[in-house]
Amino acid sequence: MRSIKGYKKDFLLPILREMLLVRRFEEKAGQMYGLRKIGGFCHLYNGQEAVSSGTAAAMVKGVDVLLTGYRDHGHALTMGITPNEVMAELYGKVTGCSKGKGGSMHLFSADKKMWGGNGIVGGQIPVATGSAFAQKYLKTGGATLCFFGDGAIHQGAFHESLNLAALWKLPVLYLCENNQYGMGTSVERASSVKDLYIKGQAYGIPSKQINGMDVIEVYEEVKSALEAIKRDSFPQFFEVRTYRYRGHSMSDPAKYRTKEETEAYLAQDPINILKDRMVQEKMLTEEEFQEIDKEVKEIVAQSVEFAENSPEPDPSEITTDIYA
Amino acid sequence: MRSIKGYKKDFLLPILREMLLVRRFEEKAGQMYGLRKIGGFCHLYNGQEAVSSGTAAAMVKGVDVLLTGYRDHGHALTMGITPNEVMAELYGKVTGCSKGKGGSMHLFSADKKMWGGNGIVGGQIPVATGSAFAQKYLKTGGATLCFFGDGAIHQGAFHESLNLAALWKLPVLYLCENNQYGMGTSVERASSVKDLYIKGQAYGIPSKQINGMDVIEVYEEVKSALEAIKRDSFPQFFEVRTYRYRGHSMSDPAKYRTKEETEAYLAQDPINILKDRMVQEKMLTEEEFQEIDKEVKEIVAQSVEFAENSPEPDPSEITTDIYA
Amino acid sequence: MAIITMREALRQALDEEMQRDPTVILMGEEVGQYDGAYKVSKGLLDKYGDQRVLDTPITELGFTGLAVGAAMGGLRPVVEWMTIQFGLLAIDQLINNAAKMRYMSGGQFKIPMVVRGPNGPAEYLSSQHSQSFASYFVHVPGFIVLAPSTPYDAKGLLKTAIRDDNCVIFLESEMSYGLKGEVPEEEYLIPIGSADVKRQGTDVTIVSFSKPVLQCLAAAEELARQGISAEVVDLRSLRPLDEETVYASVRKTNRVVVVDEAWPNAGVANYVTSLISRNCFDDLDAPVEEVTGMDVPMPYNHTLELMVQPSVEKIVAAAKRALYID
Amino acid sequence: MAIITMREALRQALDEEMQRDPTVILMGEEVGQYDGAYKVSKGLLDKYGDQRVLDTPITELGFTGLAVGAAMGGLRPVVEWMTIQFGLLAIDQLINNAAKMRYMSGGQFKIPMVVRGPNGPAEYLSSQHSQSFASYFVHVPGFIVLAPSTPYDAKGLLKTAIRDDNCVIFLESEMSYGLKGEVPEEEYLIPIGSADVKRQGTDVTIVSFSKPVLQCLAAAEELARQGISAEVVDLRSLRPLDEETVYASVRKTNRVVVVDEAWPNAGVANYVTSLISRNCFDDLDAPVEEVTGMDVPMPYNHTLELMVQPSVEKIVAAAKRALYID
Ligand SMILES: Cc1ncc(C[n+]2csc(CCOP(=O)(O)OP(=O)(O)O)c2C)c(N)n1
Ligand SMILES: Cc1ncc(C[n+]2csc(CCOP(=O)(O)OP(=O)(O)O)c2C)c(N)n1
Ligand SMILES: [Mg+2]
Ligand SMILES: [Mg+2]
Repeated sequence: MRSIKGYKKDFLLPILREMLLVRRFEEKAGQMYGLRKIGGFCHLYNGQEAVSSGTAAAMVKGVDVLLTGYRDHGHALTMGITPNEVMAELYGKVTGCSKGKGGSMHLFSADKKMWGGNGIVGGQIPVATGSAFAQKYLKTGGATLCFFGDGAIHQGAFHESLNLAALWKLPVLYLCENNQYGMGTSVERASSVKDLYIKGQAYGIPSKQINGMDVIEVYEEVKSALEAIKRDSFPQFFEVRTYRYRGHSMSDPAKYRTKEETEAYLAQDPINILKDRMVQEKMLTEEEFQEIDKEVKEIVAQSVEFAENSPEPDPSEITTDIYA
Repeated sequence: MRSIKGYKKDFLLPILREMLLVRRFEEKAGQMYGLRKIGGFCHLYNGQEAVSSGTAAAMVKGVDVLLTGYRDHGHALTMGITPNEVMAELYGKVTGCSKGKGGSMHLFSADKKMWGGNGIVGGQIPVATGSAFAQKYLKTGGATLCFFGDGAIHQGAFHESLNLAALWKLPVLYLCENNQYGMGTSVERASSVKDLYIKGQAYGIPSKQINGMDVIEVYEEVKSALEAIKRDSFPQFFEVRTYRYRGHSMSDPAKYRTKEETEAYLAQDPINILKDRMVQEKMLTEEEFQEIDKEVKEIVAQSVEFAENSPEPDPSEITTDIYA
Repeated sequence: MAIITMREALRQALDEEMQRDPTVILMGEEVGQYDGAYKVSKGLLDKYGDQRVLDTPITELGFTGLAVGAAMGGLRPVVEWMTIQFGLLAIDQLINNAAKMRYMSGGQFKIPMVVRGPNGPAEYLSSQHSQSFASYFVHVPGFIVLAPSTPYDAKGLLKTAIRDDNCVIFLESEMSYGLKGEVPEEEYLIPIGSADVKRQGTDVTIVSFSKPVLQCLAAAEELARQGISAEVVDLRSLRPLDEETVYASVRKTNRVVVVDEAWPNAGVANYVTSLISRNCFDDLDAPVEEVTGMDVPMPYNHTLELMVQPSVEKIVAAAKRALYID
Repeated sequence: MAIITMREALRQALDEEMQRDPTVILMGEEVGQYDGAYKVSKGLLDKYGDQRVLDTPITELGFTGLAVGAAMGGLRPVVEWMTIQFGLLAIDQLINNAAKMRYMSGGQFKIPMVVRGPNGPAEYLSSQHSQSFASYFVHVPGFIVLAPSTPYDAKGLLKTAIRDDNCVIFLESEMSYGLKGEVPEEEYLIPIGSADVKRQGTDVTIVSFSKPVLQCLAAAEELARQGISAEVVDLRSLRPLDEETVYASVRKTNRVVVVDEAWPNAGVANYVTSLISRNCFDDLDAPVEEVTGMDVPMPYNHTLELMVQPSVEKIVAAAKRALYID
């Protein structure tokens, strides 16, 4: 665990609050799914909050671009899409961030440089590589962050993209969120090697494994990687070790793993870790935390209300947004 | 260069002769192409003969399976398809090894376990992996040899296959014939790493680089690899360094490389190397070699005659061989 | 006869064929420990072990190509694509290897394999997960393409497909896995290339395949209530297609509606319309009507996504247009 | 007007648009140092440098997806697939990302890119290299699909395609790169979605696109010699398709032949036949005739491969069948 000593409360508290917001948002989304207010595939992010919040804190907002897979609620929120817009999108309402056309797997904001949300495992990896290409070509000064799962790393798209990114020296950070499972398949059953970060070496790309349960480690590593990536215009690759508390999607009871395993991860919950250390360092009291939690729960409750009260898209929306 | 000391003339002479046959065959094919007897894409193997002959000598005939790309004349001949059948196939005659339906890029013999000839760069890699799967499942005792070029290694098919082969412990030897160019693109312009063999490490697959101009090295390395692969039922990966003397296909003047580079490789010609050493070791005289060359040229000339005199496929062939 | 679900019918077909022939294997994402994303392969890993029921990494191109090689090598792989749309990543291996290896080799190889999985729209999944690609496979010589609508057809056809020596594309439907129907206890096979008249009628022919057949039958009910007798032809096999059964119906009714949940342009509906228009020119008393998915990506919003798809109402209206009613 | 080849017309279009707009880039296998496998991009690397003309590794999925991202990021990539058939490896990136990103994001992105390369049969290449996949792109909403037959059309359409804000699939033909035709010196653009009547006639309409249009024109010549006046409609744009121009011709001639070098089932020919049969039902005096590639993989033997494809003779015969002659 990285020390938080060098950091001010001003910096840490918003991160803690944001992780809590993501957690409460996902809990609520799961609840609304149970009530059949939301349908289809819904992949919750519980447990992985340190990854999106640590990353977001290290990015230059409005400049750096982010792409991920279908497990995108956390990233959408930390990239600055409001809980109202995300919840409305899950409801399929026209006030959603994708006008109700994309849904859970396709949360977009061009302004905030959140490029989705992709439902094809590994499909975002070449696209992210192209984003970095455009950033370099247009000299935007930005870099692209490309997230994908431990299951996605075996797709040809990963291999083809990393070779291109290294060959053309593109400013892109690939991050494999290794939450140990791709649906019901553990990493050992899908991968011929245990440590996924070594795959970057086959392309001459600097690669490392980081602890995705520690938001400070994620923040520090992503920050310094982004600096190097922009300075040298060369890609890097991170394997980020994390865990999802819930099943793969709402229909998955996650019978393929043991209670002990899940509990071991719950014991290193990213929110608790940061909270405990802030309390220890006297930056936070239990009461303050409860206050924040209340606040955050209120925001989430309001997002449900917003979604419920928002209109459905007009039927004319069916035929718009196909061609520019 | 490996020593030939431990080998008998009986063993070496057929290899020398075979390499010469492939060379003369390709020269003749090129000539007939120039005379418009053969059309389409025609990818000659000149310069790479040690790879196919060294490999073929190490294989168990009728048991081990071989697949390669479209540059397949050399492999077809060393796998035992007769020059007549190969030449007739290039002519599109019904006496060809694929009945005139496959042509230069698709030379097949189910009996000889030559599974082609594939025109999609990298397309044979998953198929070869499946061949190895069947060999293991059916306990044939065989292994599969999968050849592809330095250009093909970047395709997703390579990456996905190696992970599967290692994960499922399949008896397959992947061989990248690194002839330095994929069409007009040199390895450095297509690959972010110089040494291609390191790519095997990303899958935990034993990998090495070998000299493809030395038929003895190819033979010894493939032989011991095949033994290990069959014994342990686990894949291996070779980067075989070689060179093609001719352009990519008949229409390519190969302007992208220097005369000096080509000459440096010609100076280590695989046929000359073996011949010179056999002469040195008093296993061969210049006259004997000339005699063999004459013989081989005669065989090749006959294959042209055979092809010329063979009938075209009947129009009814258009609709056969689609469904079993 | 037992009443079972489509899911169970498919499972029985797999089970019986794996039992019968030890060279039949099943591979795909989550087919083993997880029992299949849609539970079609439930219990098969336990019964046949992990050499015959193989959970694959998420590498559609790789494992589909692997199956082609395994088929050439003497096995009968059944490949499950979690959905047919993910198979777009693997389509090169099927088109360029599975469908052509026999031809290019002058008949030296056969490729006895089945690729199966759900095709077409499900619910609330937006644009990447709700697409129907039947036409991509129907287009290519070398494939056999089957698309059953009932548990009975599904079981009989899947068993035939597994025994067939060619590459069979077997299109299922996510929304139909729970569909129930009668399936006999005793073994039966349904031949490839035979359409089935699911309902007899005299006034108008409704041709379809896969899930929309159910809507066609419901539409026929509604039409009957309005005094119109509709015949429903379930193609079941799209390649080869049973032209004779279709034409016989058209010759009887002289009016046709073709229903396909895919996009309208260059899809299977156009194929069927083209066949009928060219081969039953003198029999048609009205233009063929097509009811297809709209020419748009699938929206996530559920109201919109239903509007995009064929419906009983749309089929009824099309039938009436074909009859020049209203 | 200058007489130039198709290859040169395409090169000029690329050159002019790269000159005009610095965000236009060209990428693909061998497009740079090698001047393109078919020399379409000759000299462009020298002129625009290796940041704008990029030789890619042989990774169709990777660089096509990369182009999608670059287009989202503000560039206008032109991707060359060495042939459209190699693009099967990349089709997921086009279908699931390029064609849908705008819709799934509620209109937040545009994807201004062009994917171009030769489609359809060449010579002596056997089954994997001689296929026509136009229907795969025509099927999918989100794409624009263009397929010119002359240097004039090729240049004007490619320039329009590069300026368009959508993903345009631009189908060329290996056998036509050397084809010569008139092309004006001054700049011109051809709008998307407009068919061109390449020859006026009154007795029968022949509809086609891409390379076979030349065979249709030769067939029209032959028919003229036999006293039959054929009108040749070159679709040029397959998505959107200029239905009005087609229907106007059909209303005039009442007889139609559709020509497409692709396989017959679920191809573009079926699409056109279906449109005409449904929308010109009362105008047709005979069934629509289709002349397509045979329903077989392409054989290598040259005599056979020619027999498999549309020919002037086959088109003439079809036109006469449509006229009930013989
Ligand atoms: C190409 C493709 N194949 C299969 C699927 C079905 N699928 C959706 S998510 C998933 C598992 C992915 O696991 P991982 O990459 O580890 O991401 P995680 O869900 O753990 O975040 C699968 C197989 C898909 N969406 N796309
Ligand atoms: C998927 C695909 N993309 C592109 C091509 C066109 N092509 C044929 S051979 C070739 C170069 C391959 O080079 P390499 O793998 O090094 O093999 P070599 O020709 O050197 O033996 C290319 C680009 C193809 N046949 N298939
Ligand atoms: Mg995972
Ligand atoms: Mg090479």
